[in-house]
Amino acid sequence: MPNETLHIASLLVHVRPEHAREVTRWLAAQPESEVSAEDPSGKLVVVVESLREARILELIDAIQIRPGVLGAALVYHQVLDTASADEPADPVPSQAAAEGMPT
Amino acid sequence: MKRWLLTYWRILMRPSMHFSLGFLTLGGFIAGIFFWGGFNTAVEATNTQQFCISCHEMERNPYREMQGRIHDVNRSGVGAQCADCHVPHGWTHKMGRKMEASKEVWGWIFGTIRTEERFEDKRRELAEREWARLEANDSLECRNCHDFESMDFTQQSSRAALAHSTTLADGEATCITCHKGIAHELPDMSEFYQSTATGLPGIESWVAHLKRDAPVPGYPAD
Amino acid sequence: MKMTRREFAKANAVAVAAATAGMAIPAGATNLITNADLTRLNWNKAPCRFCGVGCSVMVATQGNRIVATHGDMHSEVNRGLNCVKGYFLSKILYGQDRLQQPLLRKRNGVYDKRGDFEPVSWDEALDLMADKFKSAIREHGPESVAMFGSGQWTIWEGYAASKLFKAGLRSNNIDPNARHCMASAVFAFMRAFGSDEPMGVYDDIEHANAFVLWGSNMAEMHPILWTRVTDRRLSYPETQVAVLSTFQHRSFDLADIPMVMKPNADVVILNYIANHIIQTDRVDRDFVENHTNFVRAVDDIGYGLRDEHPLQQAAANADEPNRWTEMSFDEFADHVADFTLERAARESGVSESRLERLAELYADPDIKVMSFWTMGVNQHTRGVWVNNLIYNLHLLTGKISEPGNSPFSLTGQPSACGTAREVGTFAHRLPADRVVTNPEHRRDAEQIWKLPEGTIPERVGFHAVEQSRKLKDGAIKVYWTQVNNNMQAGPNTQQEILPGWRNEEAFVIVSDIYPTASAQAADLILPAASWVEKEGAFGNSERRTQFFHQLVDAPGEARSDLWQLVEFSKRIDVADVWPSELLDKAPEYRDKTLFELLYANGQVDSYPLSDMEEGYANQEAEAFGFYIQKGLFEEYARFGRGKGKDLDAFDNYHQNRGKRWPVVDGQETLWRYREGYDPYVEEGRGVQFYAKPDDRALIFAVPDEPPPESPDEEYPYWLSTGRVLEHWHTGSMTRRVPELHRAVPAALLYMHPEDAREEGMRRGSEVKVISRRGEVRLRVETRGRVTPPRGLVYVPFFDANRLINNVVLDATDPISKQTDFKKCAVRLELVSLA
Amino acid sequence: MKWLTMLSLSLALVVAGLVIAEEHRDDSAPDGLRPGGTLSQSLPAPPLAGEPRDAGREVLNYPEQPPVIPHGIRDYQVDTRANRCLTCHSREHAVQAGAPMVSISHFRDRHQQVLAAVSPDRYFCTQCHVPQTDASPIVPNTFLNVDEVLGEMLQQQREGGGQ
Repeated sequence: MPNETLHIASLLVHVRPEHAREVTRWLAAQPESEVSAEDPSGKLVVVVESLREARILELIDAIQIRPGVLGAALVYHQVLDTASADEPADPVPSQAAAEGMPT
Repeated sequence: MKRWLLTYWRILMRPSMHFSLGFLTLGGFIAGIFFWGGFNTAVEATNTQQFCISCHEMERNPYREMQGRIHDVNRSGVGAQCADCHVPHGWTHKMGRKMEASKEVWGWIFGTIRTEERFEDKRRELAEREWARLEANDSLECRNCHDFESMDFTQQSSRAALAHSTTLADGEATCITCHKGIAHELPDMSEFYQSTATGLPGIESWVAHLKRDAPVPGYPAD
Repeated sequence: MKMTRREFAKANAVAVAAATAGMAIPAGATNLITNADLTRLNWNKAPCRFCGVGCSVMVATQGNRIVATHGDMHSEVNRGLNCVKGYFLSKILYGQDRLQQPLLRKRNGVYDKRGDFEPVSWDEALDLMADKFKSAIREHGPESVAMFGSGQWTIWEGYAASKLFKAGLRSNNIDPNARHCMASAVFAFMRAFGSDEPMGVYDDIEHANAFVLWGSNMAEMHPILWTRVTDRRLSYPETQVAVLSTFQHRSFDLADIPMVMKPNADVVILNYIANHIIQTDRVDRDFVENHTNFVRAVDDIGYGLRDEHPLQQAAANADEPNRWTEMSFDEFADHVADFTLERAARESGVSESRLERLAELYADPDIKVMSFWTMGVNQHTRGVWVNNLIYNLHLLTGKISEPGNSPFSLTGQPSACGTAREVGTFAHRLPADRVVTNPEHRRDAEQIWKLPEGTIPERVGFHAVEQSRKLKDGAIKVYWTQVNNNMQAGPNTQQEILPGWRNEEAFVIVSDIYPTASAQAADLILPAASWVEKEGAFGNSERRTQFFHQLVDAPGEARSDLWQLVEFSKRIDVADVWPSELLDKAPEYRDKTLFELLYANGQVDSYPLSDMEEGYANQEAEAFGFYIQKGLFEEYARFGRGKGKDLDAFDNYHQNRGKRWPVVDGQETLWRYREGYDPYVEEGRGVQFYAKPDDRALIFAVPDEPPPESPDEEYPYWLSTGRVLEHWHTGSMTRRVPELHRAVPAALLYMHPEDAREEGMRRGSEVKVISRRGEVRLRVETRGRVTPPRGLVYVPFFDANRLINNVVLDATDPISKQTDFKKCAVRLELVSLA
Repeated sequence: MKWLTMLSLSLALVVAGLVIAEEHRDDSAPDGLRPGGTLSQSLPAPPLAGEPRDAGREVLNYPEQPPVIPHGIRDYQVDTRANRCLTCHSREHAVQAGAPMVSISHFRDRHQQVLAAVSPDRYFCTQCHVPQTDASPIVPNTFLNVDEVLGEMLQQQREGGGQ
């Protein structure tokens, strides 16, 4: 069985401040997405974590049609191996140990 | 007085000399319907909100406390009236309740709850009587509107759904067990409150708290 | 901290996106916070910015911003607790629309009353102001300028302003918004005891067995004191709480004796209780004979309306309402004998049984009773009388000036006592209970201020409501308001206030931190610093003076009210505003500026910057080159020392959690007028009301008189206005805090459900509330925090978009000139059912 | 007839004066909580704000902030007779009710003594904890919590270091 990939992406969503609350709430209710930061001017940082790359694009589309949303843009995208995703990422002490592990 | 009653009784008991048996039977039947209807109308009249709050005592506390609450006004306009919750809908029980109500007439005459102070003194007793009645009849009056079978748990909050699908479903609790003081103000509950608050510490609840509030195992702590 | 790859990737994702957006990176996501120096917060004490309770809060700052606040554990007042407003103090200064530069109405580059606001420099703003003040005084005399200040001024701001007006500009037209709030209490204190402010302290709460709330909703308006009352009541079940109001509110939740009375019935109830005490022979004869006098107040005193109003014309004693004649105890007993239980019950609508229980709280010698009152009593066309009637009960029974027996007048604002009352920023007052009408008092002030005799004018200046009227009439040409929002808070806005402010002849200056309704109606807006953006001092309800340091800088060009006043004074020469006769008496001032006359006078400027506590910024001191706050405080403190109003040394207040005056030899005073507690009481006197010439307090006989306006067929409802817990006054600070705004987003019309049904309205209906003066549109609430009886509606005044004061009558107590915001007649008109 | 003309003329003048005066009451001004230039107007009242039925708990701005109430509290009785809030949030009921227990700070009295039950001075919950409607802010608030302030400082530091 081929290794599955895990997609981690962040989006920058800009909403009208008066809608920030409801959009945040809606995003929080979506599977695979979480709002990681927001500021009073209506900017939200949304992290998406999905096994399907397409899901990220679907989510961007879905966000863009929410009321009050001015824009949603993909900022960051990283592909991880699901099998090793939950291993420690600590660069110094644990990296060495991880190197000897089969991937 | 006694003699008058006795005479009257004799007249009543004397066989009729002018009317046929048929007439009497039929007449009695018709009169029965007539009086029966009148009686029922009268009983129904005592079931109206207007009748209930025509007494100052009922208007002052129970009715005013009820005003604006969820059983009085709500989204779809299904407001409950006094009798909806406090008088059984079936005939037998209704009559039973009405007989009991004669005691309330007594209370009214003697002013048991005429002043606000007296009402407050009685509030606990009055509330407990209703709670006991609803516990005993499995919250019959609640269930006239709130049918267990019609509850959509998915539309309820998770806490409500949990309680309704377990303790209510298996009959361990009935509506009034939890839903006290929803239409009228609660009486002094400090006894309930104190007995649990200052009694023995509930070790189980502490332990459960610790478990619940502890960070999820394996999740990196800050 | 160990992270998994997944978490690491997510943290990266957040950091990159946040950086892209120019947003602050949440610490949890970046985990970069390892530097202990950075994460250590800087904690300092400060009194709360809101009500008169005077809770102490701890303020955390970091990077020149407030990042957290919580209740101060070391404060006697609140012991670590705050109310919801106090807990959100951190956010009140951070509304996005903070004013950051002066704004002036201009057209074609010059000031124009009809122009649009444009940013200007401080120099341009202050120069123009100075021109306006000078030309007004030159052409129309010192009475043509006026200032409306605040019980939210710091002590030195109020002092600097009062001195600027009364000594510098020689105008007594300076009044604080405390006139709307505490004036009735002040006059009653002076009438009964000869000295302002309570004899008791908050510690009385922990000693009392009974609490009586006369027109006070402490649960919402003095929440932390309410926690102390609640603590006492629930911990000692024999304690009783009586609550009297014209509508049911949250304080009723703790009431053992709840009473909803008809408006204006308090005079009858209070007289009945006095009668009850006498009839049941529970007068403390010893106390009454040794420490009191009985007097009869003049009656038929009018309603503080404009002179030409028929009600004023009809009143026999409208001109001199603050007079009385002596009477005997027996005459007093005869006077109150008319006020029977039956009459009190009939006229108030409260049951006889409850009134009798209430009366017993005072009459029973074994019950220690504490009376609380605020706006229900003070904002009353007979407010002074009602204050006096409450003192009557405590004096008749000797239940006063000892732990637990305490008539306690609560204040509304953080420094209504400290600034408005003690400093004397009222139009008739000078510091430490002095008045401008008394030649000796004026001379005291002139001596301390190093002024020639005759500098301070004798005539009482225009009080708050009169200032609005005089603006409208064109008599006031220049008007400066600081730390208040009278366009929203003053009565009869559309008929009496707005026309005056927009009067072509007037130049109106508003100093504030946000564009309030008042700022919107001004001609010049000055951006102010607030709370811990400056060094300050407040005095609370129990005579406690508390200091705070400047902890953060004000944004942009915003400057404190003190800086504004003093900087303004540099732009006016003494010769510009003083007549030559006065200058002749003090030729040394001929070439001086008001700054040199008032502030750089060898006293205020005698403390160098090195006196300041290290580690704190102080914008004003640095700007003027001397420790101005200390200089102002020490000069001001001279007024009270040795007069029963002694304050501690300046520096001590920065270290302690406040002290209650009189502070003699470093010791605060808990119970005034009582031997063993108050150092001013002579040995062997027991009790001594030493501020009165014969050491005796006055017990007042007053009649019952009707209110100026009552509901009739055309206007069938009583209207009462007030506050809610979550918002402070006009909401300019609290409504910019998201949590407080979401809790109570708009003012509502609280009414009885049966009244709503009869009017064809229901909860949520939009209605017009209309009086003879104006209208306002509101939504109906029939099950809110306030439950009015039938025939009365309640509307809070915090909502700038629903100016309920459009409707309110500008009648005042004729003695105190305090507005009655609690009763006028209105009708309701349905706009839409839902 | 002449007096009538005079009267109507002066009346017209008065009316005109009033109209001008009315206009001047609404001179332009910056927007605040109230839109600028509207002081003489009676603004329409927005509908009552709705109570969110099942809102999620909100992150605190700082640890000492009392949490807001994330649910409606209609008809909740809190008086000397009963405290509705404690039927779920008290120590002994919280777990079963799935509600957060009242904070441990509430078990201390004025003198910092630990009590067996909630301290009486904390009895009236809504003095500190307030429910939240769905109303949108009128004016945004730029308060930054400590993490945000630190993040900003760090960023400035880094930018400063890079130059």
